[in-house]
Amino acid sequence: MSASSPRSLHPTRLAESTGRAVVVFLVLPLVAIIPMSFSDTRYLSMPHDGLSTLHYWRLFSEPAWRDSLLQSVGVALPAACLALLIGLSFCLGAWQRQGNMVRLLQILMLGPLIVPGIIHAVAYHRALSFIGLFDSFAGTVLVHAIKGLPFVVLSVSASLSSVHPATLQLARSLGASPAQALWRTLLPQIRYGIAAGFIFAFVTSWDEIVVTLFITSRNVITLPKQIWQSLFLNLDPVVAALGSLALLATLLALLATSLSGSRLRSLPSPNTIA
Amino acid sequence: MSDFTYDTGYMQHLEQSVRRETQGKTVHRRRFLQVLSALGVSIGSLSFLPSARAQQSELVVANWGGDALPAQRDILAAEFVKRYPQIHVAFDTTGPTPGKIKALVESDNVSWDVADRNLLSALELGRQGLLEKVDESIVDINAVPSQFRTEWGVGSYFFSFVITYDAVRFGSTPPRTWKDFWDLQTFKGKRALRNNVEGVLESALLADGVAPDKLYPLNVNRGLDKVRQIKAETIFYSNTSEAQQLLRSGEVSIGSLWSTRAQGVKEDTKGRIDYHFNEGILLIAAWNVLKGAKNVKDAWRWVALSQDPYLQVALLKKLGWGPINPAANKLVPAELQAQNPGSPENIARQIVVDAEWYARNYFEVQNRYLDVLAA
Amino acid sequence: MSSSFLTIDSICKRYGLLRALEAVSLDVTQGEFLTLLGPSGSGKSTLLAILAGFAEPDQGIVRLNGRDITRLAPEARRFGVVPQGYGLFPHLTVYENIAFPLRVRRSRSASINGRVRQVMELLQIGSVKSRLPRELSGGQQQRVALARALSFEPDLLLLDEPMSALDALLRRDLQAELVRLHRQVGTTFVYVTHDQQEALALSDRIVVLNHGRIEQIGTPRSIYAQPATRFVANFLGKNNLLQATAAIGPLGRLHFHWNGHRIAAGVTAPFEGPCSLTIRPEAIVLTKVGHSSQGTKDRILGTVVNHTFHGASADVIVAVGHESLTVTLTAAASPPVPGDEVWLAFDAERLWCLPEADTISPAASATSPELAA
Amino acid sequence: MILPSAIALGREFAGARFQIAPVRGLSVQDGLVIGSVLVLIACYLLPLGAVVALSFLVPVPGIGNYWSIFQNATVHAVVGKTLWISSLTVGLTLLLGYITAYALVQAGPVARKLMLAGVLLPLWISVLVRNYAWIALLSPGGIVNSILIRWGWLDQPVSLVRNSFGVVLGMVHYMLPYAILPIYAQMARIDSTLPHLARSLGASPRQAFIRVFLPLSRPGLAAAAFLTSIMSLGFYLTPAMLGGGKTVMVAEFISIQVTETLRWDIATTLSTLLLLVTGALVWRFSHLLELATAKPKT
Repeated sequence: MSASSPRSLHPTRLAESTGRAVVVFLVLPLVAIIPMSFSDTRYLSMPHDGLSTLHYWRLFSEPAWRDSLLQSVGVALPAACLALLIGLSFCLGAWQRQGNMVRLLQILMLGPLIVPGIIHAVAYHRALSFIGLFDSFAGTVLVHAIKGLPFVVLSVSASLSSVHPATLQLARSLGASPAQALWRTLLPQIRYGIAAGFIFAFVTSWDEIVVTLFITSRNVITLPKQIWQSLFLNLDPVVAALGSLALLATLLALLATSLSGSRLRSLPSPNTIA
Repeated sequence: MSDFTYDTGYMQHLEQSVRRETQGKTVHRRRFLQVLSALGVSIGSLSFLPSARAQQSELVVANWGGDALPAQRDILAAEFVKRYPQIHVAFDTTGPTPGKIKALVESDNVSWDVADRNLLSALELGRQGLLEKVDESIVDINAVPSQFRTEWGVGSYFFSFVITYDAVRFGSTPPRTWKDFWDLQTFKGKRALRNNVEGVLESALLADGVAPDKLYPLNVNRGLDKVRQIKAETIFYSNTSEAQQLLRSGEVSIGSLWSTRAQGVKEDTKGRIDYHFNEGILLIAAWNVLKGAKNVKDAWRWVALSQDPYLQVALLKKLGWGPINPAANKLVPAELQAQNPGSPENIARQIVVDAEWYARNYFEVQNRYLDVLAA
Repeated sequence: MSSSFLTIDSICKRYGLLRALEAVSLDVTQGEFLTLLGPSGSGKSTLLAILAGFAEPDQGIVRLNGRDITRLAPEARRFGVVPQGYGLFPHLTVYENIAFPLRVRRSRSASINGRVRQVMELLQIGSVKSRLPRELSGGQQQRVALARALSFEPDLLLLDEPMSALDALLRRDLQAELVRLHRQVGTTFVYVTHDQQEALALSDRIVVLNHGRIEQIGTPRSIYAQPATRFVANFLGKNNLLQATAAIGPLGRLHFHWNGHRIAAGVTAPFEGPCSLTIRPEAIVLTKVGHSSQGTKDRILGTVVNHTFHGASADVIVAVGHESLTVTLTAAASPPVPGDEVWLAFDAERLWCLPEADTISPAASATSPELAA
Repeated sequence: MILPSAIALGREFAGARFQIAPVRGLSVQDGLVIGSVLVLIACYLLPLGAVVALSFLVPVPGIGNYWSIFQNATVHAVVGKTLWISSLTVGLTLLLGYITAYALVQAGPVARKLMLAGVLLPLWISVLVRNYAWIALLSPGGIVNSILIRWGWLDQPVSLVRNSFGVVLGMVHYMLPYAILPIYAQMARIDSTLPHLARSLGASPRQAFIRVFLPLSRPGLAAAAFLTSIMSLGFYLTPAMLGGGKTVMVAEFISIQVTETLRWDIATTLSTLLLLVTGALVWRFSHLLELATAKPKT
């Protein structure tokens, strides 16, 4: 009895199978949408009579879907650039600084990640009406940029923390101008952090729905908003097609990062706190 | 116990303070915009609005999407463009909720002109200064009976909450009354009610045995108690399309739906889902024109157009909108009378909602309704 | 004495294709300080893990007082373990770390307190008892780890490179401390290290491991003086290994032929023929040519090519023909400089030889020192 | 507003001094910080501040809104429901997340990679799509029900969504990765020999777990608890989509006040309180933030 083997402990095995079950639970709804996306009916169902790629085509041919795709890109790109500009400025400025003030500012910069989406929704619903940017691209881009800001700050400051503190001085002592020092020594060292921040900010905007619902009406219909609207009409299989494409893209990205030595490590997701 | 008291003093106070606040803010906003323009920034340049959309000659109609879009486009918009060729009609199907209307009116960017809402909302929002007053030079207010119009809106069609059910499931003994609707023993399956209190209290009180002519003022406590009875077996939907889908998929066996949408599911399912007007809760739809809309004049033209008896009949055919213009009643073909919420015999079977009561009590009652749902 | 305290019998352990241990057999005597010495990857830590019960061997048996404990759970063995990096529980104070084995055994709290105090006193760490491990110096952490492993009076103490993270000075202090501790508590110590100096300084016996096999078992002195294999000869301290031929002279005296020279040995050898002649650098006497020498006749002429000063000693590399030898000098007043011609003389008693082919089986090598003595 | 930072950057590229050396009392670095912080204030703190301010101003100045909120039975019910659902989902999420993180630590390298991919995958798929999938899977006419009925495990379809069960399910699914990742990151940091060591010192497997592994993994657990608590308090989409209208949590209640009943007093007051609770949690547990956002080792 006491000679039980030290490795194969029963509770551990139970935990392992439970853990696997949890992972299956996590993946299950994602996998389930794949067959739904090939449904040959207009309403949500598993394929009955045959498979059809109808809904994939609708995604790119129906004006509502196509336009919302374009709009989402049109909002997410400038929003990510803006987030990068603000976040990078802050990180470069705050680099190597100590003290409570900087710490407080850092937490403030993470605010848009922490504060519940509904509060942003209420705040921007009001603020954008006030300055006349309700239901405008500029307003949406601004709000999405603010929501993406924490991810830029997180990933850029993470990569800055591993840069040698004397990098710029060193470059200067070797004859580089300040601009050269920045371009040739500092920025190349944090380029993965910058890229990751940009990607996360982009995806944040791409995925944003709660605040968008409150600050837009007719002019701005991003992809998530289009999904939201279509979900009320019927469980449109286009959403399943869209989800399947997103799944495919994510899988490819995961594969690519794990093959490329995972330089762009997965930070916590940029999903909105829904 | 019996009455939910009207606190008119509070309402007036609320109105005033809202008005004070909105006006005050307008001043602030104007100053803010002045500062911006002094800095050489124009709001127009910030909004990147596609210029075609911002043109004056566009009329933007906000509706609830779904079946309403093609019908309004093919009947009303087509006719409108015929009469006013220089004007382009655009639709926004995101749903004209009071919050969006308020946000738009308060911003300088009122991108909707006219919204598909109802007479209750015309009173509520109108009193808050969010709507334009009816332009009687364009709209003939006498086209509808006086009880179907207010200062801020004219009734445009009848629709009602009707008992909509799975006809295959219930066969020859479908639910006839709200009593049946509440009877979970005899009529198995889930129910669907709107998560907005309008119409729900009336259904509940009728189910509880209140006589139709004794409904108003509504006994809110009694009605909410009745809702509690079936809460566990009820799905509270926020969007009528959702309710259609619940019935279509069989998730729900009986629902209280807008008659216009009930007709839609009936056609969709080739009669598997059916409805009737018995004890329907009749509401009066009304176009609301947003305060400061870019195109107020055309908005009232749109309203006037929708009073056209021929178009009203066409909309009845297509959407089940009950003609509110008495002149249209004579034009309704006999076979359409059955699905006309405004036909004399259907009106007789239904209860007309008291818009004034809701305009005074809506805030309070809606929150108490949510309270019941959330508890 | 006849039945061993701990017996390791033909242990094999594989990790995939890697053979971590191959047919390792070993007896551990009660109360001794036994060191498992070998380079990294030699299997010494695997052996320790098997002793501790962290791993199971693929084959073979571990016996404690004749009882098979191969598959016994770690907590049932009563062996104290001091792992690499100390393995202190970072969330527990020094006191609680030391009390841990007693608490999990559900001892009475009064007896826990007494015992912990006792052990802390033994290791002189009473002053830091309420600190957390991260607030301690490396040496203190080491002492706490020892105290924890000893607190429940284990039958055996297993130490896995306990000093590898300490600096050289501290290490020497703690070595002395460990020897004192071993004498004081009388527990059997099994000590794993890759540091031959440490092994020589601490152990009663050393087991030299290489590639999962035992190369030699013996006292520090016998292993140092009479390595059984070329590996052992090279691994323990500096050594000169010379290709030579062993021959037994008319009087039964052993001598070697190397590089055209004849070198007399003060030891007997079990064989004749080609061999590896080993001479420790400190067993060579070096005299500058021209100085009055001690008049040794077995002396060889060489040229100094390099000189490295170490403080108490100095290493000199001397070329003899095409080969070179390392010589360790102590306290040389006027050390030779490169280019000097020098005489080399060997201490005949400290010569040793290994068969050329190096095919001696571990079992044979384990017995060879006794033969030599 | 972005101007100061842009100027600073521009000056940088133009060859002006960077860092340390002051430019008329302000270094370029100062300029960058000040510029970006000004943007944050104008575009973020002001709008949020306006919400807070409004709660004290509308309809009449004072703290009347807070007073009436504390006496409002509907708000009580909604807050109660929110707390109940939140604690249930956070509890479930932490339990499952802990076990899963443990399984991840125990798994071999290939299995671990696969499992981690499975954990990360949902993070990148829109929560709308995921809720859609849940409805499709679990509604009475959905896939799970039809399978269960076909196998004869059920006679009548059961409702697995559009009720509190659906909300809890959807929320747990949403939050699990956020719990698993910090716990796993912490567990991976634990010296894997310690539990073994504890056993050699006499601890049973259970004791080794409770006395060594559990306390050592606690920071990860705390970070996960912090993160999921904040999330669950502000959940909006999942209750709205999977709750069948009956699971009205604070966020949805606020949204109804804004979009339907136009009660800005209630909306802003509740928002302020929610902000306060979130802020207090962050203030108290800010040291966990780093852990909560830590990257797992793969």
